[in-house]
Formats: sequence, C-alpha cells, structure tokens
Amino acid sequence: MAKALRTEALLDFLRAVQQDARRLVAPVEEDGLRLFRAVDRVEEITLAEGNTRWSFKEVLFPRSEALFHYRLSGGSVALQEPDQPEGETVVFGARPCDAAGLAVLDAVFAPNGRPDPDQAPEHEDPFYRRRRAQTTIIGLACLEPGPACFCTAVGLSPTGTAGSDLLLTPLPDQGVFLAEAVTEKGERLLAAHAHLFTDTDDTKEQATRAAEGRIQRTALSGVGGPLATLFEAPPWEELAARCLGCGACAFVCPTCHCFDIVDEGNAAGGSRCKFWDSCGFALFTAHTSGHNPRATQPARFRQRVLHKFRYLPERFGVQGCVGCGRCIATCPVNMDIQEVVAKVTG
Amino acid sequence: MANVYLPYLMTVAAVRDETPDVRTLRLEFQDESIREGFRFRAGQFGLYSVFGQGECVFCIASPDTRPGAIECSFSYRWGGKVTSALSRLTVGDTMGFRGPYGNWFPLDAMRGKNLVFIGGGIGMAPIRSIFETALDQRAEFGDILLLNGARSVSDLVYKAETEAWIARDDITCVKTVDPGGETPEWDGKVGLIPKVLEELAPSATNALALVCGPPIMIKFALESLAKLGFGKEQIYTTLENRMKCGSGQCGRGNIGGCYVCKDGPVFSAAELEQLPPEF
Amino acid sequence: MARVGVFICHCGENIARTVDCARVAEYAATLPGVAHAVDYRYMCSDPGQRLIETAIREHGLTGVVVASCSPHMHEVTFRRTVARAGLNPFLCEMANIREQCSWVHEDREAATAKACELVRLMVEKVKWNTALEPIHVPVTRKALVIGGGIAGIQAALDIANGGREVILVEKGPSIGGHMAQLSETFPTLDCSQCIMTPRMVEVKNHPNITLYTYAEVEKVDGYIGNFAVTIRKKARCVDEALCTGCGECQSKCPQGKLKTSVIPNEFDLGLSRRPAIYVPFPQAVPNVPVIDKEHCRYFQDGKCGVCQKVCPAKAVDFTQTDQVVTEQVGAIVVATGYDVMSSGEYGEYGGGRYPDVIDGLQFERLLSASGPTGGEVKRPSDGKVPETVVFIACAGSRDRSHGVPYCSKICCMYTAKHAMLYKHKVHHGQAYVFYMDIRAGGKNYDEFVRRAIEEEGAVYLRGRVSRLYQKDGQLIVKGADTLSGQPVEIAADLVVLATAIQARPGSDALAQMLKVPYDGYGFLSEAHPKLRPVETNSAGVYLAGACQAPKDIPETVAQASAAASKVLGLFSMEQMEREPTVSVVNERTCIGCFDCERVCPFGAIEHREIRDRRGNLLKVVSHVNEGVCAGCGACATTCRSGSIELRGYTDEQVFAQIAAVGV
Amino acid sequence: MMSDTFEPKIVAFVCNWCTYTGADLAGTSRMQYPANVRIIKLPCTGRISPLFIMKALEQGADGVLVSGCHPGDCHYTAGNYHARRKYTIFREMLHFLGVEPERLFFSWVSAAEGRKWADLVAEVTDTVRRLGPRRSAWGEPVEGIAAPRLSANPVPFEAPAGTFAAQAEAMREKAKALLAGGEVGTVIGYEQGTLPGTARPAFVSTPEEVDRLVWNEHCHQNLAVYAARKPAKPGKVALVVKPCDERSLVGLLQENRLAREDVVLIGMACHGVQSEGALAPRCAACQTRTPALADPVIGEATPPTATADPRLEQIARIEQMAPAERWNFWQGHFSRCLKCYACRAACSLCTCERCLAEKAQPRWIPAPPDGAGNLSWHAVRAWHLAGRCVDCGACSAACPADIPLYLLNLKLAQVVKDAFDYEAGRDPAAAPPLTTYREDDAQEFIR
Amino acid sequence: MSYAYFPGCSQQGMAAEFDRSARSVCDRLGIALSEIPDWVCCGATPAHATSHLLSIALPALTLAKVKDADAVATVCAACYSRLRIASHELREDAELRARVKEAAGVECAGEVPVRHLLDILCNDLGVAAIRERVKRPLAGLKVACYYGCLLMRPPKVVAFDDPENPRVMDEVLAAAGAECVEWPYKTECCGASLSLARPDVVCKLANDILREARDAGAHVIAVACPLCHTNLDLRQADVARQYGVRYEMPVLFFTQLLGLALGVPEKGLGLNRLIVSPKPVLEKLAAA
Repeated sequence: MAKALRTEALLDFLRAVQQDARRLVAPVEEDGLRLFRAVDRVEEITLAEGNTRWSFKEVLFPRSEALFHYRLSGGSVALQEPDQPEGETVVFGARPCDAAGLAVLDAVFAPNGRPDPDQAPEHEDPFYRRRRAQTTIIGLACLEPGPACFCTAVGLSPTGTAGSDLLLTPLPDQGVFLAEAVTEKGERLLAAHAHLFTDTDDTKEQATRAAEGRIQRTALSGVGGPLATLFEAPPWEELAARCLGCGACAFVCPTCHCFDIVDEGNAAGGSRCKFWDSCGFALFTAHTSGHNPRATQPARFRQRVLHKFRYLPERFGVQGCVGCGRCIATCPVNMDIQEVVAKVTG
Repeated sequence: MANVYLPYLMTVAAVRDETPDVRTLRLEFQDESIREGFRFRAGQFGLYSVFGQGECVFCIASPDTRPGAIECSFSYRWGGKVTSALSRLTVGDTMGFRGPYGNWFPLDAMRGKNLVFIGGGIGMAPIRSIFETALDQRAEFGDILLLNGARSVSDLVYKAETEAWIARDDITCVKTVDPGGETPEWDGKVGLIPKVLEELAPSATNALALVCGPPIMIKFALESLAKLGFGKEQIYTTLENRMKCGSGQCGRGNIGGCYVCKDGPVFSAAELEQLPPEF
Repeated sequence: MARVGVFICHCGENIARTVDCARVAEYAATLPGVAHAVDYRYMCSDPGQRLIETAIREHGLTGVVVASCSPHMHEVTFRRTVARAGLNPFLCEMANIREQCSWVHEDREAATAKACELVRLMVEKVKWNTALEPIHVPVTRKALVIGGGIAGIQAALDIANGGREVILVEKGPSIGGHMAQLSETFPTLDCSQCIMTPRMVEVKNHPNITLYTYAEVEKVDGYIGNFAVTIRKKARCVDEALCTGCGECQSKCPQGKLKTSVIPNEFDLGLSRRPAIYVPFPQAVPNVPVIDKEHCRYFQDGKCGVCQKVCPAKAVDFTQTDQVVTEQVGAIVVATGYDVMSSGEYGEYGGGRYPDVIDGLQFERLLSASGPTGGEVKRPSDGKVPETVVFIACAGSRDRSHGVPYCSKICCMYTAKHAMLYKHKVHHGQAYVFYMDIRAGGKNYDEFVRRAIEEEGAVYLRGRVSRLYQKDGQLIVKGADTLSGQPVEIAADLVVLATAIQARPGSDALAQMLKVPYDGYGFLSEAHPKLRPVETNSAGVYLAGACQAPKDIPETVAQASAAASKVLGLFSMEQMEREPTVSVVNERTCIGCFDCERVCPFGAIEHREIRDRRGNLLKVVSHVNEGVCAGCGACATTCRSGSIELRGYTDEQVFAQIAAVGV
Repeated sequence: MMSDTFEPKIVAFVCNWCTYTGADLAGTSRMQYPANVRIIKLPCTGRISPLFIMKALEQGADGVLVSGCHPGDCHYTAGNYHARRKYTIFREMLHFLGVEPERLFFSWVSAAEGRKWADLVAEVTDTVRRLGPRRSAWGEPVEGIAAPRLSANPVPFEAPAGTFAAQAEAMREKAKALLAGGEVGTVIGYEQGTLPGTARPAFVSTPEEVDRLVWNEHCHQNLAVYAARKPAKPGKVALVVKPCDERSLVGLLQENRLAREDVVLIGMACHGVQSEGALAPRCAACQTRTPALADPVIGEATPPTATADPRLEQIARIEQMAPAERWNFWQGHFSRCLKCYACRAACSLCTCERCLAEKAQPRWIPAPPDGAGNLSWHAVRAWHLAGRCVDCGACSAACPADIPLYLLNLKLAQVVKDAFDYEAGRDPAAAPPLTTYREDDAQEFIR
Repeated sequence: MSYAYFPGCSQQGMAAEFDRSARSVCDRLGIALSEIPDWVCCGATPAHATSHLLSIALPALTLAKVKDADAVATVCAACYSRLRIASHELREDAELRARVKEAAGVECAGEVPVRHLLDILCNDLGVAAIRERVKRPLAGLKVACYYGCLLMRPPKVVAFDDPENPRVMDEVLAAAGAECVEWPYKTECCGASLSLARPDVVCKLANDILREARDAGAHVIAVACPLCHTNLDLRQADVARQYGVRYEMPVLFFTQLLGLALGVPEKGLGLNRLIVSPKPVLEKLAAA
C-alpha cells in the first residue's frame, strides 16, 4: 500500500523533519537562480518545476574542505583534525536524476567493502562516509522535465526512486504527494510522522508516462562498448573545437567528483584543502616538466565523455551520467554531451 | 575512521645529492608504533608533503626488505613548488609521508628467474627499490643484470651504490651515459641504453625485465628487449603520472579506463600496450 | 627547512636601551627555519663579524638575518662578512631595528614586540633568497665625448692619456668652445688662448683621439659598455686631408670683404663680419675652413666658386655630402657647455635697442687680441674708446620674472675681471659695477675682486639699475646705491650686462636621446648632487662642465677629469660587474604582450624568438638585457601573468614577508 | 602597549630610495611615532604591486600604507608615475568592493621628509584605530548586515522584421566565397544551439557546411575568443564579429596576440543581442552598432537609442551603499562562485598561457573556491581587465552563478575614462593606459 | 563689439575734458559706448591702500551691473587698473567671491573683460581705421607719449603692450598724423597721489619728465590718466617756481589730440580747461 501526503501538509511535514534534523537543505531562489541552501524557515523553499542551477552534490562533496590543519613552530609540525559537525542533514527537493547521481559518489568515495582481494586495502573518504551516513534524501519527482533533460536517454526516469530515501511524487489532480519509502531511513521517516500520511492506492504511472513523454532526446543505450574503440575517432576534433576549457560543466554536474589538494596558509600554519577540479582545465594533467598527456581541448572533452560513459560503468558499475542536462544548459558554447555521444557512437 | 589524508610525520635523517638537481632523502617515522608496523612492497609509491607547500607523488626508493625508514629520490629540475621545497630540507627537518599506494613489482613471479634491471636517469629510483629487495634475498633468483644509464655522468643517480654493485661478483652491473655525456675519467659504457642493452644481450629464457625511465627510453628499451626475445609479459615498468589522492578518487591519474594509482604504477608491457596513448 | 642564523645587535645602547635584545634572540630561536640566534653588543665590530662567520661555518647556515641598523648603513659590511664565511652575500638580509624601531619607539614593550616582528619578517624573506652572482657585461673600451669645449678637451685628453681610445664630437667647425672666445681668465689673468691652444693641438695630434668637428650626435642605442652612436659629419665642402690652412679662400671670398660682408661672425657674437668660407678664429683646430651654405653665392644662386679656383691645394669640393658614421663606444661624456642669455632679453636696460649695451661675452671679444677690435676697447656704435663703462651684474640671473631664479656663479668674477682689464686698456677710464652681492668663493677669488676695487679703482655700487636710456650719445644709467641710500645716475659710454648662463638650446633633445633626466632649465641632472656629481641615472653616461650647471673653468676642468676617471674606472675591467638584482623572464609562461617593454624606463627589455629544434618559430617572448636593467621592478608589477621576476625582490620574497605579518 | 585599546596592525610598502631613507632620517632625528607599522622595503613604488595590498588585507592587516618618491624624484625616473595610475584604479576597485577607504593610504615622502614620515605614521595609526578592527576576514561577510539586492528591469527585445534573415543570407554568401576562394581555411560563425532559443559558435571549413551558419538575436558569444588560438585547419581564419567583439580584437592587436592580416572580419551591423529573454543590458545604451575594422560590413544597424545604460544606475546604487553593505553585496555574489573560470575562458582578452590564478609560487590567489579565494580571484580578474575590457558581456553570460561581473568591469572602465581619458578597444596603435603615464595625472588621493 | 563704458569719478570732475573728448572720439570712430547705469567709484588708490576687500567689492558693484556687453571700456588708467585687477581676482578666487557677495550683496565672477580705450583703439578698431577717419592730421606736431607707471603694471594682469617700452599711444597718435618722439621717460612715475601730500616730490618728478620731453623735442605731452595730467599740467607753475624753468609744455589727453585730428570742434574737446593752454602750439601748427 502506497502512502500519500496532502499537498497542504507538505510544509508541516518538512517543519517537523527540520526539528529532528541538524539542518534542512532545500532549493531556494537567490539572485534569480535556484540553489540548494540550508533553510531557516520552510516557507523559503521553492517547489517550482525545473531543476536547481547545480545539484546538492556539495552537501556531501563540498566544493572546498580542509583535510587537516598544520601548525608550524620552531622545527616541529603539529597536525590537527578538522572539526566536523555532527547531526542529521535532510535534503528535500532532490530530483530523481540528482539522487541517482549519488550512486557514483558512493562508488568512488565510499566503496565500502567491494571485495578486491589483490588490491591494496580500499581507501574510503572518511569525511564523505560520515556525511553520507548522516544525510537523508527526500526526492521530489519531476512533472515537467526541461528542454536540456535527457534522464530517460540514460535509463532513468523523472519519477525514479534511485538514490532517494523517500520519494514524493506530486499528483496535482489528487492534491496529494505519493510517498514511497525506498530505504529503511525512508521507512523510519514515514513512521516518525505517520500521522501526516494516509494510505492510498493511487499510483504514479500516469504521472510518469506524462513526464517521460516530454523528453524527446534519443536513448544512449549500451554506448560503453562502441566508445571503447573510438578513442582515436576523428569526430572529437570537430565536436569539441569550440570547447573553451572551463570547469562549468564539471562543477554543475551531480556526478563529477574530481578534486585537487593544495596547502593554504602562512608562516605560522594553515590547512590542506581539497576542492573541486575539472578535467576540462589544461593544468589538470600537466606535468611540471611541461609534458601534458592531454594537450588539446578535444582530448580533455573526450576524457569527460569516456569517464562517464565507459570508465565509471566499467570500473564501478555505475552510470556516469544521469541526464540532468545541466552541463548542456550551463555551457557558454552549448557543448551538448548527449549530442556528442549520440554522434560519436551513431 | 582514520583520516586517510593525514600523513605520517617523518624526520629527515639524511640528505644526499645524486645530481645537481636530483636529491635522495632518508626519512624516519617520528611515531614509534608506525615505524614498527609500516610495511610496503617495492614498486609502490607514496605522497610526500612539505607542510605549507603541498604534496607530490613519487616511488619509495628503498628496498621493502629494510623497513623502519624509507628513502625517496626526486628531481627538482623543473622547479616545482613541492619538489623545490623538498630540495630545501636539511637533516632534522619534519615533513610528511602517506602511503603506500598502488601495486608493486611481481616479486613472487620473479623468484627463480634471471632478472634484467634497466634504470634511466631518475627512473633508477623504483628499479633500485626492487633491485635491492632482490639482492637482500639473492639466492631466490638466477642471474641478475643491472643497467644504470643517464644522459651524462653528472646525471647518473646512485653513483656510490652503483660502484658497490659493480664490485659484487654475484651480479653484473653496467653503467652507461648517452654519447657526449661522458667525462675524461668515465670508466662506464658510452651509449644509449637500448644499444648497450643489445650489446649485453641478456638471454630471454626464464628471464624477467624491469624497466623504468623517461617515456622515450622505455619505448626503445621495449623494442630492444623484444629483439632479444623478451615477451610482452616478461617486461614490467612503472608509470609516472600527475596524481593527487593516491586512491583513485581525484580522477586525475587515469590512462583510458586504467587508474595508475590503483591498477599501477607497475604494469607489464602487455598491459601497457592496451592503454590508449594518454600518458 | 632553511638553516637561518639570526644575529641581534645591541649597537651599544642605541638599540638595547629600548629593545630587549636577549628576548628578541630568544623569540628568533623559536621561528621555523632558524638554526641559531644570538645577540651581541656591536655586531658590526670585528669580533661581531667574526661571531657571524664562525656561526655560519659551525651551524652550516643557509641564510643570515642581522637585526641592527638600517641596511643603508651596513648591508654591504655584513654581506662581505657572510661572503668571507663562504655563504653567498645575497643570502644575508638586515632587519632595521634601530632607525625604524629602537630610536622611534620609547615604550620598551612595544619596541621589543616590533623588533621581534621585523626579525620574523626578514627570516621569512631570507628563506626565499637565492644565491646571486654579479652580472658580467662585456665593455667596449672606447669612449665618446660630446662637445669640444675645455670640458670635452680635458676629458678626452685624460681618457686618451689613460690609454683608451676617444671619439671627440664638436658641433662647430673648431673645438675650443666658449673659453676660446675669452680674453684672459680669472683669477690668474692668464690668456685663455695661451693655455688652451696647446691643449687643442694636443687633442688633434693625440693618437688615441679621433676628432669629428662640424659633426653632431644623431642617435644613441645600446647600453653601458655597448653603446652604438650614430654621428652625422656635416659637409664642410673642404677636404680636411688636403687643406693646408693657408687662408687664401677666406681672403678672396667676395662675401668676405670685411667692410662689405653682411654675415655676422658668430665667434665674435655679431661684433664682426666673416666671409662665406671661414675659420671661426685664427687658432682654430682643425684649421680647416667651412662653407656657410646660407650665405655662399655658389649655393644660393649658383654663381661664384672663387674659393675653389684660388685654393692651391684643390681642397674645396662643393659636392661633399653629409657623412653618417656609427661608432661602438662603452661610455659617453656629455660636455656640451652653456649659452649666454642675449642682452636683448632685457627691455628695461635697452637691450637690443642700444648698440652700446652689450653682454659679457661680447666685451670679452672686445678685450681679446684676436677680437674684432684687436684688443682695443671700442664701442660698437661709433668705435669711440669709452671713458665711463657701467657693468651691471645679475642681469637675468636671480630674476624669477626672466625665468632664471638661479645664480650663474661666474658673473661676479668675470665682471671684476672686465673692470680690471678695462682699466689696463683704458688707464683714464672709470668702471662702475652695480651689484647685489659679490660671490667670489673660489681660491684667490675674493682677493681678485678686492684688487679690482682697491688697485684698479672700479667703483662698486651695491644696488639695482632701475632704468637705462640713451641721451645725446651717452647711456644714462639710473640706479640706487643702497649703502649710501642715495639714487645714482651715471652717464656711461658703454654698458656691459653680465647676463645669465643658460643651457644650450636642444640640450633636452640630447638628454632624451641619452635617456638622461634634465631639469626645468635644460641642465642635465646628475645622479646625486653630492655623492655622484658626474654620473647620471643612465648608466655609462657621465657629465662634465656647464651642461650640468653654470660653473667656472677650474671647476669644469675638475669635473672633466672626474668624468674621465669614472670612464677609466669602467674600462679598467674586461667585463663590467653589475648588481645581480635584475629581472628575469619565465619564457614558458610569457605570452609576448610586451607591456613590460612599454613600462621599462631604461629600455632593458628585448624580443627573443623561441624556435623548436627544426627552427620554426613557436613564439616571441620578452628577454631582459642584464647589462641595462637597473632593477626597478616596474616590469614585474605590470606583468599580469607574473612571468617576469625581479631577483632580490621576487614575488616569493615579498609574499613571505606579507604572510609573516599575518601570523 | 598591552592596554585594551585596539592596536591596529598596519603594513607599509615603501620605496628604498626616498621613503625608507626618510624613515631612517626620522630615526636619526629620534622622532617618536606609534609602533603599529611594519615596513616592507621595495626598490621602487613601481615594484609595489596592488597584489601586495590585496595580500596584506587578506592576511588581516587593519591598514595598508604605500609610500615612495615624489613624482619627478624617482630614482628610476618613472616608477612612481606608473604606480600612481595603478593605485588610482585599484583603490577605486577596493572601495567599490566595500573596503573602507580609510584603510588605504598613499603618500610621497622624500628622503629629507623624516618629519612628514613620523606624522604620517601617527595619522595613519590614529585614523585606523578610530576606524576600529576589520569587521570581517577577507572574503567573509560582515556579521549582522543584510546583503542588499539589486533589481534589474529588463527591456524587451525587438528587432526590425526581416533584417536578421537578410544579413544571415549575405553573411553565408560571403563565407562561401571566402572558403571557395581559398582565402581562409576556417570560418568561425554561429549555428543553431541544441536548446530552444540558443546559438553557439560554429567552425566551418568547407563551402557546403556554410549552410549551418545562422545570424539572430541569440548570437551573443564573442567569437574573438578563438582569434588568439592556432587554427586547427591550415590557412587564415574568418570571424563573424559584432562591433563589441571587434573591439576586443583591437585589444588583441595592441597586445601582439595576433596580426591584423591573419584574420578576415565579417562585420555584422548589430541590433543588440538577447540575454535571459530580454535585450542584453549592455546593448540597451550601446552607441557603436556598426563595426569599424571589419572588411565587409553586412546590413544596416538599428540606430542607437537614447536610453541610459541600466547598469550605470545599478553602479550608482552600489556606490550609495555603506562600505559594509557594499562588502556584503559582493561577498553574497562571490559566495556562489565555483571557480569554474568560465568567465576567464569566455573572455577574449584572457590569453595568458598560465593565469596568475594558477601560479603556485607564490599563490597570490588562494586556490580553493572559498571566501578568500573567490574575493581575491574576482578582484584580480577585474583588475587585470581595467583599461582592457571592451564590455562584450561574454564573462557575465558564461558565469553559471550569474555573478554581475559587468558591474565591476563597467565601474573600472569609468574610472579609467575619468582618470586617463582612455577607452579600451578604440585604437590599435594606442598604448594601454597602465603602460604609460602623464606627469600631471590626478593624485589628490595621495598625501 | 559693444562696450559698457565706465567714465570714472575724475572724468566727471577735474578731468571732464577727458571724458568729453573720449566720447566724441568714439562717436567719430563708430565705437558704441553705453554708460553703465549708476556706476560707483572704483575706489582708486585709497581703497586698496586701506582694505583689500573694499578694493574688490567697489568695482564688483559696478561690474555686476554690466549686462550683455563684450567688454567694459575705461579711459582713466587708475579705473582701468582697479576694475581689471578686481575682475581678475574675482575670477580666480571663489572664497573671495563669497566674501564680496556677503559684504556687497552682489554676485560677480568677473566674466566680462575690462579694456582700456587705447587697447580698444589699437587692437579692436585698428590703426588703419583711425587713419582713414583723420580729417586734419596733426602734421608737424611732435608729441611725447606719456603712459605713466600704472597703465602697464602689474604686467601679468593689466598689460596689453610691452610694459618696459609701450607703443600703443604712439601708434594711435601717429595714425592721427603726429610725430611721436622717442624719449626715455614714457613709463616714469609722475608722483600720482603725492600731489597733495608731497608736492615737492611731484615737482621733482614732473620736472624730470617735462625736461626729458622738451629735450626730446616734443611740443606737447599726451597722457592717458587724469592724475598724471594734473601733476604735469597744473604743477608746471610750481615746477617753474622750484626749478626756475618755464616749460610752457601743453599736456593734453590723447583723446583731445585724436579729437582734433578727427575734426571734433575745440569746444567739444574742452581744450580751454587746460592750465597750460595749447593754443599757441596749435596756432603755430596751423600756420605752418
């Protein structure tokens, strides 16, 4: 039996969830663009259709964080762990594509127990693991996917449950949100606020068909194989000639996880900072000697495509691209990854 | 859960200038318990940090049979931020090390075989690690040949050790410099490594070759080994790439689908052939 | 980490009185990278320096910070100390805890705290210092002297006698300058021709001196030790090699009949006439005439050519053209001299209206034996011997309304000389001198002026002349005698104005060519008035004589010899040694926008092509000429990508100091 | 001075020849002055870079003093003249960003002015003490001050009917001719984007592909960004350029990044472009709508309107805010910066092989996209484009976080215009304003 | 060119003939003079000797009243000097403008230039225009043009000719047919306002001037300032008494001489008001 939440009761539900959690992160309007922020009052949350300018990835993989602090005095060095806030974070309004993106981040940062006997012991990112454990995702299905969206082309759905602990699917005609608990965290959440939910036998099939119907992008099924042989293929040159080499596509992407590590500080001490990086930058692979394995911009864009559509599926068994379309909407010169993959493998 | 990015605090026990821009540091773990427990395998790499300047990646140059302290050799010829900072360290200073990462030379597969070690310039560092590990259990192996080459006499790394190795009678050790790099009192060979290798013509039967050095040298060395009958799986090398995290997360060290930090840095020539020309 | 040694000086009580030196040393020891820190009473004393040397050797120091007085005081001292101990001198820095700390902060607590901070700043900086070696630049050991007056002649002779080649360039037809125009010179009254002509001949005959007269410097490229100077030798229309100096052409030149000739003789400042082909004065060196094309009938209307016909040596050649020569020289001495303000500038003294109101240089010509009147004092209007002569000092000098607020320094002396010589020539004549103050500061100078007053009977009236007008053949000079408080009126036959000494017109153009700064009056600016009077900010360019400021002959000759000694000093070394704190370009990141070239005041940035092994051009980048770079760092600040660094003040060094403040 | 009064920490950058010697003279004359100033010696004010001032503020200095030789006294003849122009612009930028003007001091102190130095230090210390400690760290918002918001009232976009189609046709003809005639190897123009109502750069190298080229109000990118690159295909490059794009080419010519004869310009008479569904703010008041350098100029431009540039009103609003409000306004926007460097990638004048942001030795601009890193990055980006930016709008359009970069660019362009009567992108032969000087440049802000 | 005319107090009193001749000359030469309505005294020497503010405020009162005129025309050297200096200082010094506004209640920024009639005649009208309108050239008359010390000083503010050797009046009267002699006392001081306090000094200075004019062969002296006129004309008797020399040198305003040349009837020129009558000279001239 599916559960339902009356549309008007949503804010009460969220206010209640906010009481129990350390913070509630949800999409708000700021300077004309929609971003995930920790909200003070639930009324700030915007429920409008469409997606935020970039995903809630930074709740789990912040754009910049200190790995540790070092103090220099005399000849000696003192290291100090960074302080990490304890307490539950609830992310509301995660679109199914963004939620599905967590699978990639989990695979890379917290492979937890993938048995690989002859590999050196797996190294997990403790910071990510702690944050991931203290985060609950309340997904919000899409009714009107945008022009750049192509989640269906990569095997996902605007009403998919992957990655969410609890998925709410708006059924405007019935005036309710269909609530599906996907994980025990979702179950616990429903249980904790059972009084707000009623049993219902409505389904989301009709909403799903309507939403999926709005996406006209051609499917990119099974592209991993053909891409393997197309490393040297000529189209990369033409397709990526206009790429300017910035990091916009990587930083708005829910699955991009590359980072750089740098020491910041002064003579007394400082901290070692990990922060977002992009394979689009020329210096990403440049050696100090000047040798650069990926010397041209098309080679760098090729790495972006192959990493998502071949290396991640091959090594981690996860789909590298969730089809949210943000990179297409954000790119100053409209580099369209779906178009490129379709052309290269077409 | 331990903070994997937190390096061990090391003290610089010894500093030795190999060449005008290559230096070897001997590092001791400041923390007793770690010094006892630290183990690594020859061929693995680590991240060396100078606090305030950053971290950079190169192999552990000392043999894994002599734990307790590690050595590393690095070039600061290109004036990199961290390598230059490392080059300014003096005995007694504190720095950081974390690792070991990546895979290692297949010591077990090498047992009972004749071994050919080829090191070009700073590439000699990983070779020395596995070479000395082998020497520490000499009996396990057949004939051992070491070819230590460099652009010029002053660029030759581990000069002292090489003399010691030449003096040993249970191995053959040859040193060579590129034509034009020799000096009047140079007593080693003069010639590019592949040419000298072909002159030495080690037999390929029941043999393994371990090669490290600049990409140009590896390319021609592999060809020479092939001429000498060495199969692709009989040749191993390590790849040097720009890496940041060491554990396959920062997305930086991949050549095609292969993550150098997790699937390497040691590769067989066969594996190398599969990789796309992205290194 | 570097192994820095910190040495805190007490400077007796000067620092210790308000800075707790022991505590600063203690603090320094805790700084990262400091291997040794000690304080001592007199760090710059011999034991103090030895203490540093032993510490360097014992502790294997890689950097030294001496916290004591200002680097302007002892930076050189301590860098030499460090060098003696085998450490590169540029790895030694000074923290100024005296002039900028102990002397200006009474509160002991605050002064000590600040001293600690200043030490930390310098310790952080020294960690990023790199060993620097002095720069060696090849030197062309040949000098160029511009200007053939006494200054140029003296400098050329000194340099030539120092065994170096010299090129002397003189704009006029002959060397000699203004001194050749003088009659006798103060304070010894020896005849200028007698003491100068031998020097001029010596210049002509000196094997090391190449003399270009009637020639001008057009362009100067290059830098100290490696100047390329373009010289235009104007066409004299007389072949110097053939001409014997017989003077036939001058006497036969139709334009030249002394009575009818209209061409004013510049040498006599218009008091006499000269032919179209002329030698400025009898003792001219070289004694080779020049054809003045404006006034020569052959050039103006194609007729005549008499000089060519009469010339026994067939030396006259109308077809001669300007010759442009380029000379490679290592140093340049500017000795272009001065000009005298024309009396016409002084309306209230009837300047330019009354012929008998003349300036000092014209009076010199009247006194000179080779002058237009053969040494007899005759007034220009009617040739009468003047019985009463009024000399007016400070005519133009020290007068803001005429744009010459400075004192021209030599007029008081030559006016006294004029009064004296006039008395010698016209025994019954009476000289009056209107003056404000007498400036006779040289050796035997004041005695000379006293002689003119007491023995020669010159009447010195302290006061300004208010008006001067002509009345029936005489010049009525109205002035005041401030000592007696009475107005004074003198009917004079001749008035001599001691007009102001000014810079040569065009001196600013020459200065710009040599990249030498000049002041508002056109005089070239010396590097430092007291410490480097004959050098300029443009390395390798030296000054001598009145081109730098008005001065008399003794001072000019002294400066000329000083400039020559500087040149000989420069040429004493095969290679010139220069401070290594110059800029250097990172050719990998330079994109060749050349903004650095636009801001470099010394033109030290050159273009360098980067080619690959097969020789095709990859890019053009900036390159710093270490011989010219003065180390100002304007390029390093202008370069957006940080591709050019100033050694000694690199971004790293400054960054470290700023970060040290943030601690 | 362990009293509880606030003791400001002041950093002084001084030139070695004049002010440092003047400070020494104050010492030898035993003139007393407060101990709050730490002196960092440089050879000349010409070497005192605005980056030093920024780094001192980032490291927490409460006040920064810069002092050197009086104009005309410079030991290197022109160091202080160049420095004066740099400070004129950089100081205005820091004020515009919200740094209190009373924290920055500039002065000329000669070697003989020991007294002036002592009095200056006393005055600076007293001023900063009264101003109080820094209200927030570099790049962090000031507690308790709301970040004001600016509203933008977009102007609807309308172009005369039919003009685009005619121009597009003529442009394609020209492109075909150029390619067919072999005069150029590549034509870089615009083609239809994959999202509705978008256009994107297109690289066309054969006459047949020319039909992909379009021309409409969505063609807002500045194609001059590709001018400084080596073309993939051999032969010259033809660029389709609007007047503002062309102005950035003038900048590239001034900086030797390309030779005029290497590029053929297909000039498009402009009707303004669309951004976020309305007329782009920069086009509302644009006065130069017909390309000046381009060889063929295609079509007739819509005559410029008399409407005032709406962004100037926004700049005026920002200037009226109190420093703390201005500061929070900018920290609010910069807090969204991801350091994706799209602004740099889209800017046709950002042609450095290695940007200062990537220079690690030393790292003037902290690398992480946190408070200090973002503020330093945006300060240096605007500073490096002062007197060079031609207001082509590419950076603001490319920014995924919609940071109003055009406000910074426009403000500094105004400062350069008022102070040095110079406009970027007009004359390829002109010397960029920061590489030259006039002896009578304004300096009323220098003590 | 339209001129706002400022006669000045002397020209209504002891130097009425200067004003009358000036108006007739301008009339004959087609120069439109429109008198400034209820102008006030320019303050002359006493004003700036006592209070700087007063010396500026008084001219400001008049200058403020000047409406739509290209320039202010003056004839008397003292008026010209005061008005010109006042308008110069008002232009340069905003703070002074404020104090004048507060003291005199008028807002004046000295925009309208102040010109002397000689300047207008020579530089605006031009000497040729004058020569054309001359009816009875002063042929044979030798004139010593006397400028006085005030007209051209201080040069930076007031001079419209070479302060040491002015030529303006010479050219105007030469155009009128007279022969202007070269003499050195053109710009020597005549003693000005010492006329009352120290007549002995005035006599000494006047004597020098008259002597030099006589020695230069001048028949008459032309002046452009009522005070100079008084000291040279009125004081000739005292000079004779003090120095025993009777010069009988007529001293006329340059406008009177110019008027004669332009055919203005003598009555219109106020020749009868002069102490040393010019009649004998003029008659001798007419006879020649």
